[in-house]
Amino acid sequence: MTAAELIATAAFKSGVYSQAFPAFGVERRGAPVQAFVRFSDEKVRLRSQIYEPDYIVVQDSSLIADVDVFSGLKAGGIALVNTENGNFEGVPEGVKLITIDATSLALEILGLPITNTTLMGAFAAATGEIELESLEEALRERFSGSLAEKNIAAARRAYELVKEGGQ
Amino acid sequence: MTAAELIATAAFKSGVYSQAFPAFGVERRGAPVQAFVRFSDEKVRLRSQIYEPDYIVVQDSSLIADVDVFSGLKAGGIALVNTENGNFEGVPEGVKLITIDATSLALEILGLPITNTTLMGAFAAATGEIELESLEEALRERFSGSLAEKNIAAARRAYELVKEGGQ
Amino acid sequence: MMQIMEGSHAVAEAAKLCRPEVVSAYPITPQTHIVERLAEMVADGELDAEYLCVESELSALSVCLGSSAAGSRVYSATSSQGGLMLMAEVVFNVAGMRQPIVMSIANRALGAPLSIWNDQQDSISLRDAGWFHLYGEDVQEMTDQHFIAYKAAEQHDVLLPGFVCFDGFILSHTYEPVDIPTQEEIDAFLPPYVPYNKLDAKAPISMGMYAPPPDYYMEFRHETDQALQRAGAAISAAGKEFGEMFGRDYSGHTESYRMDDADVAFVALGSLCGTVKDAIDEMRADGIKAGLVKIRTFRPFPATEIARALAGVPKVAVLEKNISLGSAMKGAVGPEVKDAVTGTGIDVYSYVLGLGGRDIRKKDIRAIAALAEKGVGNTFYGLRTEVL
Amino acid sequence: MMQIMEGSHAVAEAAKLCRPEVVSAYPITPQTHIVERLAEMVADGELDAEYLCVESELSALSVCLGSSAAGSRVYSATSSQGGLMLMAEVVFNVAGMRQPIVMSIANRALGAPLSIWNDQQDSISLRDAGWFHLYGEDVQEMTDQHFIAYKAAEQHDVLLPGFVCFDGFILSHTYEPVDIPTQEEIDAFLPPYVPYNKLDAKAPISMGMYAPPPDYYMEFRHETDQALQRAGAAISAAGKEFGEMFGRDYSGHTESYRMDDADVAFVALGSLCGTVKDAIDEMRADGIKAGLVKIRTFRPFPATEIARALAGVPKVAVLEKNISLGSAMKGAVGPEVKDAVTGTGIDVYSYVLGLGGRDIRKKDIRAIAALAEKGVGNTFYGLRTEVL
Amino acid sequence: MVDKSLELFDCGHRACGGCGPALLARLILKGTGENVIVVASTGCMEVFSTPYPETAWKVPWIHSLFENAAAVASGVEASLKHNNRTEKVVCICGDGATFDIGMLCISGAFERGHDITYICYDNEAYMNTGIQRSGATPYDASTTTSPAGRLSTGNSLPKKDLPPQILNAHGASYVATASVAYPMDVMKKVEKAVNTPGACYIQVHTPPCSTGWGGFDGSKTIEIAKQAIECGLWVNYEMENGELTAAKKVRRIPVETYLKAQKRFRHLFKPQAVTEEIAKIQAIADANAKKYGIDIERNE
Amino acid sequence: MVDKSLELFDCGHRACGGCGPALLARLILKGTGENVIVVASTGCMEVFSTPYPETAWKVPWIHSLFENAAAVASGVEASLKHNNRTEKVVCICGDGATFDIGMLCISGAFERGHDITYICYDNEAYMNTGIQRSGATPYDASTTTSPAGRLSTGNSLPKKDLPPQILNAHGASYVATASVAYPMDVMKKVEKAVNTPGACYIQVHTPPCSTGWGGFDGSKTIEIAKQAIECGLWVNYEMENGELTAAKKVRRIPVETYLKAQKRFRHLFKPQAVTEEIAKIQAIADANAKKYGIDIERNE
Amino acid sequence: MALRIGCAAAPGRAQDNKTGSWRVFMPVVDMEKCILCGTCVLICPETAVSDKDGQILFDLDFCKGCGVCARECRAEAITMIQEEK
Amino acid sequence: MALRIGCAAAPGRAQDNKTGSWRVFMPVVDMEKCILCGTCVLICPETAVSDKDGQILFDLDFCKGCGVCARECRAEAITMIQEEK
Ligand SMILES: Cc1ncc(C[n+]2csc(CCOP(=O)(O)OP(=O)(O)O)c2C)c(N)n1
Ligand SMILES: Cc1ncc(C[n+]2csc(CCOP(=O)(O)OP(=O)(O)O)c2C)c(N)n1
Ligand code: SF4
Ligand code: SF4
Ligand code: SF4
Ligand code: SF4
Ligand code: SF4
Ligand code: SF4
Ligand SMILES: [Mg+2]
Ligand SMILES: [Mg+2]
Repeated sequence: MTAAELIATAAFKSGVYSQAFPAFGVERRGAPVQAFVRFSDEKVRLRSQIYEPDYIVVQDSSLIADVDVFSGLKAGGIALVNTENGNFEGVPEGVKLITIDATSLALEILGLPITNTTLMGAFAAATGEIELESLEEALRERFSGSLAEKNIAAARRAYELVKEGGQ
Repeated sequence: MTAAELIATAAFKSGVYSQAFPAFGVERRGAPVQAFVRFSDEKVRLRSQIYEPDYIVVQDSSLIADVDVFSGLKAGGIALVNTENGNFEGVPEGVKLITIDATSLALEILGLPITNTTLMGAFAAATGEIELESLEEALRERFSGSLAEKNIAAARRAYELVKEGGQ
Repeated sequence: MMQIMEGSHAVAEAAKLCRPEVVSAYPITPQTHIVERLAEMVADGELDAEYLCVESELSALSVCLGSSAAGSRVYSATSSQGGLMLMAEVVFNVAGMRQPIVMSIANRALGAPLSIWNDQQDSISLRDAGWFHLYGEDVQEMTDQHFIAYKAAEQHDVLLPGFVCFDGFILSHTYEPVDIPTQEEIDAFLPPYVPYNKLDAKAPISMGMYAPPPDYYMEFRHETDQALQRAGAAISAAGKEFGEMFGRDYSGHTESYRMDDADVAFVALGSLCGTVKDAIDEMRADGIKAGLVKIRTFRPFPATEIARALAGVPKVAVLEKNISLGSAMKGAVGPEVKDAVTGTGIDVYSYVLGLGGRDIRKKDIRAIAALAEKGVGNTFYGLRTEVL
Repeated sequence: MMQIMEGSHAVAEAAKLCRPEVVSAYPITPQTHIVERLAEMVADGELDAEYLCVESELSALSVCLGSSAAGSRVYSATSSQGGLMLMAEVVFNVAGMRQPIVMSIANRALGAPLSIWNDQQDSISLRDAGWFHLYGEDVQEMTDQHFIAYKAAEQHDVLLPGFVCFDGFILSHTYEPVDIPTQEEIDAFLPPYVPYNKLDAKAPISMGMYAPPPDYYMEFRHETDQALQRAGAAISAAGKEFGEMFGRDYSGHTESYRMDDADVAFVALGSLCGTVKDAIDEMRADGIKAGLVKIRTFRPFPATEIARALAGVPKVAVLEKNISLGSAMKGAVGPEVKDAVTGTGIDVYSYVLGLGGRDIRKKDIRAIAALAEKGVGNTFYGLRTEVL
Repeated sequence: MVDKSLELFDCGHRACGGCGPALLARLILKGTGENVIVVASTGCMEVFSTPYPETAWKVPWIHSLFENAAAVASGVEASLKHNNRTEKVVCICGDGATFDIGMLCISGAFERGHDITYICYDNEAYMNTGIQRSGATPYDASTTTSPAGRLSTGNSLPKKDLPPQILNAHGASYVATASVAYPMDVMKKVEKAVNTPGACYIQVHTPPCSTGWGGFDGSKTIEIAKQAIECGLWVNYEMENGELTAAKKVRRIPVETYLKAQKRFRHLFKPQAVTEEIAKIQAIADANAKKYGIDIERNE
Repeated sequence: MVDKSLELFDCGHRACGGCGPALLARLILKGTGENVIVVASTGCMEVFSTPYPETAWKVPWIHSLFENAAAVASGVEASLKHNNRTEKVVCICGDGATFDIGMLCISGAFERGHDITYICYDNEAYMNTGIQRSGATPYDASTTTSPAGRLSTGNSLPKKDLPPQILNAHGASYVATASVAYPMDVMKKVEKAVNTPGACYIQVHTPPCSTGWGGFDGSKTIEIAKQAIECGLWVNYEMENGELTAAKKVRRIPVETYLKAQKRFRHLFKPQAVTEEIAKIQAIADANAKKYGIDIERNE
Repeated sequence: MALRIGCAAAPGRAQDNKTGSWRVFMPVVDMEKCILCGTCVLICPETAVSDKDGQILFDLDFCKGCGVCARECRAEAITMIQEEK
Repeated sequence: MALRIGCAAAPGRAQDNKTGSWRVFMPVVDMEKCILCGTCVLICPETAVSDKDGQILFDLDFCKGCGVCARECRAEAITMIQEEK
């Protein structure tokens, strides 16, 4: 389950209409990929890609060197970046940068460097767009047993970290 | 080379435009088949089947019992029938019936019961539409050596028989 | 129940609910998630069907033909050149043999060059073949169309196969909310398949005979065309009944959006319609009176309905995710729309856009409206001139 | 030299005179006599070509693609469902790969039901695929079109494959006079093939790459469409040059017959035109002012030429040996003709006739003129109502 | 045992007089009995037996295309299986449909292991379309697409060794060859195949397509078929799960006798005998004899 | 001998890290040298190496469709032959393209006996489209179209025995198997094949499609490939004109070691070991060992 | 007659096509010689031979006159004769 | 840039795609241990290893960090390390 699907599901659980889709590429494992989410109180009809997002989430900060990940981000938007250290160039003006070391967190709690759930916890906190409960519900639906609990713990920890002031 | 092609070739050799085509069936060997020829001083453009022929040639008279071979034959038209005996029902009024025992003739001259060339000789004589020379030329082009000569002999003999008064 | 899921999975759920006895398909992007999900369902015993994982599309549809002829309801899914074009001969054959097979098409471009991305060239290129064609705008619609397709196809005055088409990736790989009916509901809507003719040793018949010389062929083609016209009515009736049961009405072969006083109308098929609707709202807000006629049933072509919907609109822009190479209008839908409005003085233009996954944005739709106003059309829209 | 021969043999002679290096085809009625004759020529050393007798049509055209990509001029011939439809995927592919292959099509119906007889459903159904389509009226014309096809296809601003279509049996199996040029003449008309791109270890390139995400695909399709438009000009130029050398001019994509003051015009393709011309002469003799616009080049569609030819004619009857099942006009050509005369007030009707070998007579043509006069059209003509 | 007197293939069909495939159709249905569904490919048999509305088949029969009978049969079988129906599924297809264009669907069906019997009627060319070469056409036979000529002695490739190796490799349960020369053997093998679970294959020599082979009249259908066996160019054998279990033994005659009777080999004898080519064909028969051990030893 | 240092497959391609087929592409071109024309089928290798305009191929390369590479290659070869050109023609196709959908064109090309070398890179599933089952997928492997589940232990069919039986039956001159585990052997066999007249076939195990097999990372590409050979589930051998001429001998390890490393077999071990299924797989390895005589005897 | 959907038909009509008209030679049996072995009944491609009450009968509506029965009769009991129609 | 007819291209552009950016771990060689056997050069799927003047060099523009070289080096001369980009 990609992060985008996770956000969409959590949003859906919060009673919001949502749409998630990847930027359909042929990339092989290892190459950078992109996905989009829209949510709205009304049914989402638009099908084009997203050029001016309100939020961006960067799962691998090393990409920032190669790709202009912040491009199009609206003024007042939020960029959530998974990174160990917190300085990047090219963050547009008026954009709020929130960083979190999701990899370490995931390794610590899940034992794997899989950052989807951690980042989604952070996303919930940073944007207020999805509720932590909905995210937990989505995770519980998706994973079973202890795996669900671990993922929820990771998401919750990230949520708290960001709420506490991020970084 | 079917009889129809033979007539068309001979007509072509006589300087007349001609068109020959089979009634395209899926019949296997043994089943009755049908072919058409048109000739004209001008280019033949019409492509429909022939419903009202000027002449008909019946290669196997036993068909006459099963199929209405004379259907559509114009008044004043000629029906040339390969047969041993000469009485048929259903020959429309005003039609000239010419019979010839082409099978025996072919057996005699070619040694095979293949009646195409024989009948064409008869056709030339009966209708005057193609010249014997053109027919011979067509045969010479198609067959080589003694086979050509035999076929020519068969055609010529039939031609003479019909000229002499038929039957 | 409302759920959020990937388009492909919703289609797989729909297929399952229709209780096919035999499923046969061959993987091709972007259809793969559908057949993978069905394989899982069979492996887990959720779906009691024979699942035939075949060696090619040629076999996939041929297997379906055999099972259908033997009396089973069958399901298949494919896409694109490899998929639909490799089975093209079978596609024509199935229609002539009047087997009510339903096949999902995750629409994709045709090569060369190879492109796995979306346009609608694949199903459009088989518009002569005798299948009915339904196009869905969103995951909900394309899901529901499967139920309607089986219901219409299996009517004894129809007995024809149908495509349920939806844009590859854009819908097949999108995750969005969808209401999936329950098995009980679908059982109530779609009764078991009752074959009209079937292979059965107890009542032997010969199927797929040849039409000897010129005696019958033309009449059989005529009869197929008539049945396809009747499919139109059957789709409409099934769509209406569906609406009554589930609250989502599909009785129309087209859907009109803000057409009331439109000065310019778009005609489009599939997922693009959503973007067009949003663009129309924007344009309307800016005082441009635009509207949309969405084609849901493309075969049989709903000419009368389209003519009615477009009546009085001066300019019509047909948005085409296909090209009939070397034709004058370029798009394949344009000439048929034009024919539908013959003699009305309406100007109809085709715009070829979104081929091979080229993204289409609201601003593109607005730009096309402007072109139509100016009388510029029958052209590609959105070329990257820098690479030409 | 004027000779009398079967249409298929004339085509084989034409193919031979074009000096293909590789010939690959698979037998299918009514194309067989062509390939059989070519096999004989190779067996007898009359034609110095690699003759590949393959296991299916899928391979036949794929072999041609490979040889063409390696730099050879190639030839193929096919027909119908089995033939053309089984290779449909390759047909699209070859156009996108821009290989100037010439393939003869002995036009035949598509099944089910199986019919080996003539109509034009096969090539018409692939009208989107990017090949140019030439249709011959008689053995002479279809023979000559092969020379023109190679010449046009191989122009470096074209580089597209082409069909040379002629009615199966009606032309392929008819024996009639035809002027076959000499080898010297054809060598003078058609220079050796100079590939633009080829597989060559001395200058390696990659052919048939895929068009990554949505960056290039649409532009390649556009470029193919442009090249197909240019093919129109190349066909016309080659037809003109041919006329200068051989006295038979084919510069027009259409041919008008007694159109001058016509009240009703027929539009038709292929052998039917001969019958129509005779019918027109009869009608004219009876005071009915009828005329014919024969379409020789169907792709690219010569819309402007058609519009010019039909200008001022009140009623147009498009005679269609095909059906786009479920479409409103029924015939596939009708909507394009209608589009060509947009805004002129000309009434255009399609008549589906002659499917699966149904014979068409002069009286049928006259009857259709009468229907067109009455405004009755977009219908089948000539059904045997007694079997319906 | 099925009722051998059942006539399930009707007269009135349009095959040439003396057609081997027509006779085979009768024999097959005697072997299967009436609880069968036949799947046909496009070809002579399909055409001569089913011009609408005159079908000669008194059992359920379906034809779709030239190349896909094995897949259609797979679908039929899947449907029957799902519904616990008992009909046997039998494909009857020409050699062209089998050796050439049908290979894809056959390979798939045999790999999947459907419970079907696939019978190839082998008249050694595409008869329906006018005697073109197939993968089953024997070496040096002249056909319209492998004509003998100045640079050619006819078909340059040997008859493809389809059944034993290829279909066994795909896991066929039962593979057999038969010939219309031995009608009871045909019936027996068909009966065995339809009663063997899994995908089975029988290839039946129906040579006496006198039209396609030429040089003899339809009355010699069976005679010529026998000669093919007697000279060793055709071997009747059975294989079960890949192992050879039976092969008909013969006292072999030279291949010339067989070849000479047929027009498709005439160029090997006229204007003069092409001895090296005839020797090559003899070598094929010799190799067959060795491979299948069909020679009756002198003291047998 | 060709220059082994030539690099004819460029870097910058988009394969997963540690991709076996990517490595194979390099090795093949080292075996052929630059006087070659490559014909590809649709699949992972085609996609990762040729996104327009960035081709990784420094030799002539052509791709048409998924199913027709053997026919395209036949055409290329015919053209070369006609013009006395010297390039070698090599198909490089996936196992799906080879075992399944390409069977028709392959059968035709091998029957016609073109002078081509057909190399199948066998990663044992359709990787390009997301790991669906092919005819080369081993028994019990879980793929997206043969998933393990409540009623299923994965792929229910054995890996199809394509090369030895089927292609030899078609008259292949040279048939060999190889593995990226032994790069020099691959190069040697490729070189031999392209220099052998007639149609040749090499099937190369490129297992370590870590994406498709799962459970290990890309660094183990070669290690896993070696295990396949060591346990006897993959045998490296050569056949010339239908006769086995060489097979790599091993001291066999149990199949478990190999299976356990891979996610696609995980269901055989979790939640608990499905011993009878593992035993069946062991039996396949044992049968291979016997058939090809690969076991090193104790005293060897 | 309504067309059957999908170009399908039930058996029964094949016999409308009386293939006896194709015949040139006609089989006649000499029951003196006949040993009633049944071969001719089994091998006639037209199902035109039957064995009824110890008599070999030819169905001349369908017999195409191919001569297979005559040639394969080991008792040489069948002769093909030129037929006067 | 004009599109090449038929979606064809000459070699040379593949290297535009710097796959080094995919890398997470980076190979480093210990030339003390290296026996210059050439294995790593032969088996790198990215052609990213070369042997120049007795030195093993990694082309970090293309090395995807897959670790095959490290695992297959029988001298254990190559280590994959976490890279700071
Ligand atoms: C006719 C056709 N059917 C399906 C596809 C989709 N498709 C493309 S590649 C592929 C699988 C390739 O598998 P394989 O040959 O094993 O190569 P791999 O991807 O494993 O390298 C499929 C199913 C296609 N391109 N064409
Ligand atoms: C795809 C396709 N290609 C070609 C044909 C034309 N065709 C029909 S039957 C036939 C030959 C049949 O040969 P075989 O299977 O040996 O049967 P036979 O006619 O000899 O009985 C051919 C080439 C077709 N129907 N479909
Ligand atoms: S051509 Fe041969 S197979 Fe066809 S009907 Fe005649 S004898 Fe039978
Ligand atoms: S999926 Fe497998 S074959 Fe494809 S690039 Fe990745 S490792 Fe290579
Ligand atoms: S084959 Fe001869 S002996 Fe036998 S039943 Fe017939 S006629 Fe009598
Ligand atoms: S002659 Fe032929 S058709 Fe007539 S009965 Fe004898 S075998 Fe039958
Ligand atoms: S594999 Fe190891 S030992 Fe061999 S050259 Fe490379 S680094 Fe040196
Ligand atoms: S880590 Fe992988 S890509 Fe990098 S040099 Fe080693 S083998 Fe090559
Ligand atoms: Mg045959
Ligand atoms: Mg693979």
